Amino acid sequence: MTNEALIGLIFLPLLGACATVLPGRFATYLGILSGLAPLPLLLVAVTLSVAQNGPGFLELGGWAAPLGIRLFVDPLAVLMLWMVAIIGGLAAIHAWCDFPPASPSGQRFWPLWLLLTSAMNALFLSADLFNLYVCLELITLTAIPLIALTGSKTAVRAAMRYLLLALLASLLYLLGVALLYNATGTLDLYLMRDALAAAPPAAVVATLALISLGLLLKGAVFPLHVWLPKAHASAPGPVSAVLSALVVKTAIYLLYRVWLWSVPATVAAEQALTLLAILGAGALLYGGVLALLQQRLKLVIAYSTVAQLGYLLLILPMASSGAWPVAWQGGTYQLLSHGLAKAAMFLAAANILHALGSDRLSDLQRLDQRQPLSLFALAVAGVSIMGLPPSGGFLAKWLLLDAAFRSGQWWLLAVLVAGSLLAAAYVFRILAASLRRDDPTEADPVADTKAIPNVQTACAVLLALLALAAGFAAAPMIEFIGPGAPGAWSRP
Amino acid sequence: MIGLAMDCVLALGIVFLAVQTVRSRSLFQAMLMFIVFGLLMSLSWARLHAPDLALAEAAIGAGITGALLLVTWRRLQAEGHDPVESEQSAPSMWLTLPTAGAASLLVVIIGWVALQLPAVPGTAGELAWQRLEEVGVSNPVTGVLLGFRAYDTLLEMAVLLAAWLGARAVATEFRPGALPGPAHAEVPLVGALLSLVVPISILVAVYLLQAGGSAPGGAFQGGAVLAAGGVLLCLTGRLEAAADTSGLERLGLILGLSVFSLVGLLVMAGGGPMLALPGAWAIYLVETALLVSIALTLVLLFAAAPGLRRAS
Amino acid sequence: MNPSALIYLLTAAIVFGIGLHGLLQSRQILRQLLCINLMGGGIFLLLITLGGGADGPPDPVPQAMVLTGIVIAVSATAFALALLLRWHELGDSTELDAVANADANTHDE
Amino acid sequence: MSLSEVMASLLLLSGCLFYVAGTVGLLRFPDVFSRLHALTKADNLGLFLICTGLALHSGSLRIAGLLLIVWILGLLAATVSCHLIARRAVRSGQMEPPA
Repeated sequence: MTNEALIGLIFLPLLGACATVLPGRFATYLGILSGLAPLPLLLVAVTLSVAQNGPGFLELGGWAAPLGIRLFVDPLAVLMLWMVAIIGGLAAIHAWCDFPPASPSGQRFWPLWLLLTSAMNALFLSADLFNLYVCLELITLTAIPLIALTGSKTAVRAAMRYLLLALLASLLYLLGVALLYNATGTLDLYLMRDALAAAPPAAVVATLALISLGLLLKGAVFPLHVWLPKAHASAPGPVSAVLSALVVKTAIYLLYRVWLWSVPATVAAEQALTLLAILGAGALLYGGVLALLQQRLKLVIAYSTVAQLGYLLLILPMASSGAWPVAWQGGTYQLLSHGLAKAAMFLAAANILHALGSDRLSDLQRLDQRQPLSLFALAVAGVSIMGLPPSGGFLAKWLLLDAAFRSGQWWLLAVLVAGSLLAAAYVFRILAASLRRDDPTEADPVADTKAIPNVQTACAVLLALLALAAGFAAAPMIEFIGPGAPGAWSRP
Repeated sequence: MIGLAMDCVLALGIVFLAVQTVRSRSLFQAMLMFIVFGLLMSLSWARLHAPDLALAEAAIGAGITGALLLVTWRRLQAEGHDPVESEQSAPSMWLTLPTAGAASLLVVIIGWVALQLPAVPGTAGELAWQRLEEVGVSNPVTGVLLGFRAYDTLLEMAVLLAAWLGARAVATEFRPGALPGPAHAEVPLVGALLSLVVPISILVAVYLLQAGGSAPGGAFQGGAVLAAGGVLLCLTGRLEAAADTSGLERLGLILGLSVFSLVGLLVMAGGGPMLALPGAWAIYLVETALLVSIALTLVLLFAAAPGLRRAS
Repeated sequence: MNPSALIYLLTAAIVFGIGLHGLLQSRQILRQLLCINLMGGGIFLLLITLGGGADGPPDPVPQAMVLTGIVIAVSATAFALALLLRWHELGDSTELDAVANADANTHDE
Repeated sequence: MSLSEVMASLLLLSGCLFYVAGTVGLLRFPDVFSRLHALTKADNLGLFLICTGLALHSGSLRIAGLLLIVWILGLLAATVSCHLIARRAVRSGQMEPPA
């Protein structure tokens, strides 16, 4: 049953995309509904199976690795798949209003959206390095047209730059994969550790550096983040949400898989992980400062993504320490809570932009009267981004602090605290701008506000509440996520 | 000895053309250099015992990519793109030296790593040779593409579909001048050539498709050759841009992806593993669907129009 | 490794480097696309050279990978060209430094 | 080395010679028309010689037939494209006034 569910997660959106290309309204509605609606149901089956039987492989075509391609499902993959289903699903409902399926804009939007969903599911499940390259390219070639859909100059410019850098990143990744295949004779992520342990370490590190460079570029990790803010800020709301919450995380996810699952624990690798964490620290501080300097709401949120991605790399140097299980839980919790909160913020920002006609911070005054629920969503999601209790973000940051404390990595502690302070500063800056009332001459600020469909508001609020609720459902989730990367990094 | 000399000449030619692509002042010249680069690459695939790739590179890498580049160039010019802009001023030394340095460093690293990492025995490729019979075809590349790594090929079709969807999504409203126009339509020689070449392209596509099981060829090479015939028809005004994608075209675009997926799912429904194509007939069925989709997608991408129709 | 495989290996690395150099220093999008395709060509050549380096029959797995890669490259190029046309219609030049400068002072929406 | 192999080698060499001549013409001649003249004439003959040489070398009738098709198609493509280029050149006024 699980196997069918796994296949369904990839192939239902794929076939749904095919159906939406076909003429006729019926095919379009059928494609969208059959491509997205069953995903949570399938995930329940997968989750139960993983909880009971542990991680598992599925050999496609019946060909065992290294000959064929395998799918691999473990708690981390399940977590990511749930994020695709929930965040992608709510963003899709939000998008339904702006891109009605039968309209010309909907005709352009939905096939790409479904293919993107399918590609992300495929990426989170794939265990094959070259197959992952194909998935990455599919994500690139579906996400970028979605950015450019608005057709504004800024959007097209951002899309063009994103495209060139994403193609460069894929090529660096592919180069690394080519060299790895030569060294190990396999493309399977989970089969190459022994072969890599036997190969000359310096060459292996150089190869991994190429792969990581490509992934860091795709994941917009400081200092390779330059393409992200404009691209994420100029995309349509639901697309921004999915880009920030999911698409950039695909690269981070692959970094985890490569470094924690496939690379043998050698000294050089440990130094490499520290280097990655330093980049993460840079992202946290630099992204935070830049978020503080932005004048537009969506750009603040986009720079906040640059910063928050930093947390995900900070856990890496603890991989060989005794604090690893805690650090891993913190990292995965950060993946989840940031995804939910960031998607909520982008959807709320899209609503505000739509209602007010502008998302400049200076135009946000009296937002509590004009868009109270969107502001509520922003604030609740902001609580999670800042890491205040009782949100999911608080739990993630608390676990990270705990892990840094236990492993004695004092510099990490300092960076974590500084990052949270910066996050608090930029979130409060948004809130302060929205609550200002410095224009008493304006008679009725609510009058020039356009109405937003209730569904769109509800999507943003729901995501924000989920980010908050993640803090309450901690115990079962942490138990499910487990220690991560089994056996990859045995303690010395 | 002669072979080695030929390899040297080819390698030098490839490097020279790559340098020219980067360095030549005129963008148009750079494009031409790149197209010739593709042709020489195709020769080097043949030298490296990869005839499937030689065919694919010549048809797709040099042929279709070249046509796409040239037609885009022409569209840019038609819209008043200033030719002066296409001249690239020599970049400053401060930009050139660091990038050249970084690039050469990377070259050294690649070369060094490739020589350092030992080729290990027991690779996926060796296994593929051993178990090729189980797929039902004798061309190992087709065996890998449609057998062992069929999932890659399937997602690759999704990438091709995404490229068309993306190109359609970013295109502005339908422009009647989207095609280069029937500039040569009235030349009698062209008509005569077309009536000969288009049927031959169909013939060659079908030949490549059926040969793919045992000899170099397959859906991708065949699809590209068929697309070349379509490109010719567009160039000569036999096909013109339509304002909308017809139902048949939509079906053709998704045919490869959906037939491939459905066959895979049917196998799974019958109790087998997902995507295990049951024998050579299934491979040919899937490849035929792939060929149609590839050819149609490439022609529509070239036309940069929602659809095509016969010229009135 | 036999001498001709060595020659192509070097060619592959050099072509990749040339493409990277061109990508980084060029300011025209169309030329950057060409450079990306050059880099791709270099990687494909590397894959095949490494796979065929031994004296046995050529390794079909890298060949299949390269074939997939070629199709992906043409897909990406086609989409990039469509995006380029769109960009041009919006009244921008095909130079990328226009992007870099505009980023600093753009306020349009 | 048998007679047919010697013949094949000679044919291939002379074919290459024609290609070299055509290329030199392309590079050295002054205008579009004389370049086309050099290119199409010399290359078509060169292609013919090389195809014949290869057919002799292979000694198989099937391959000879395929090479014949290659030559004919090459001939056709060269003819038409030469015609189109020349036509375009005439239209755009590149024709030198007769001296």
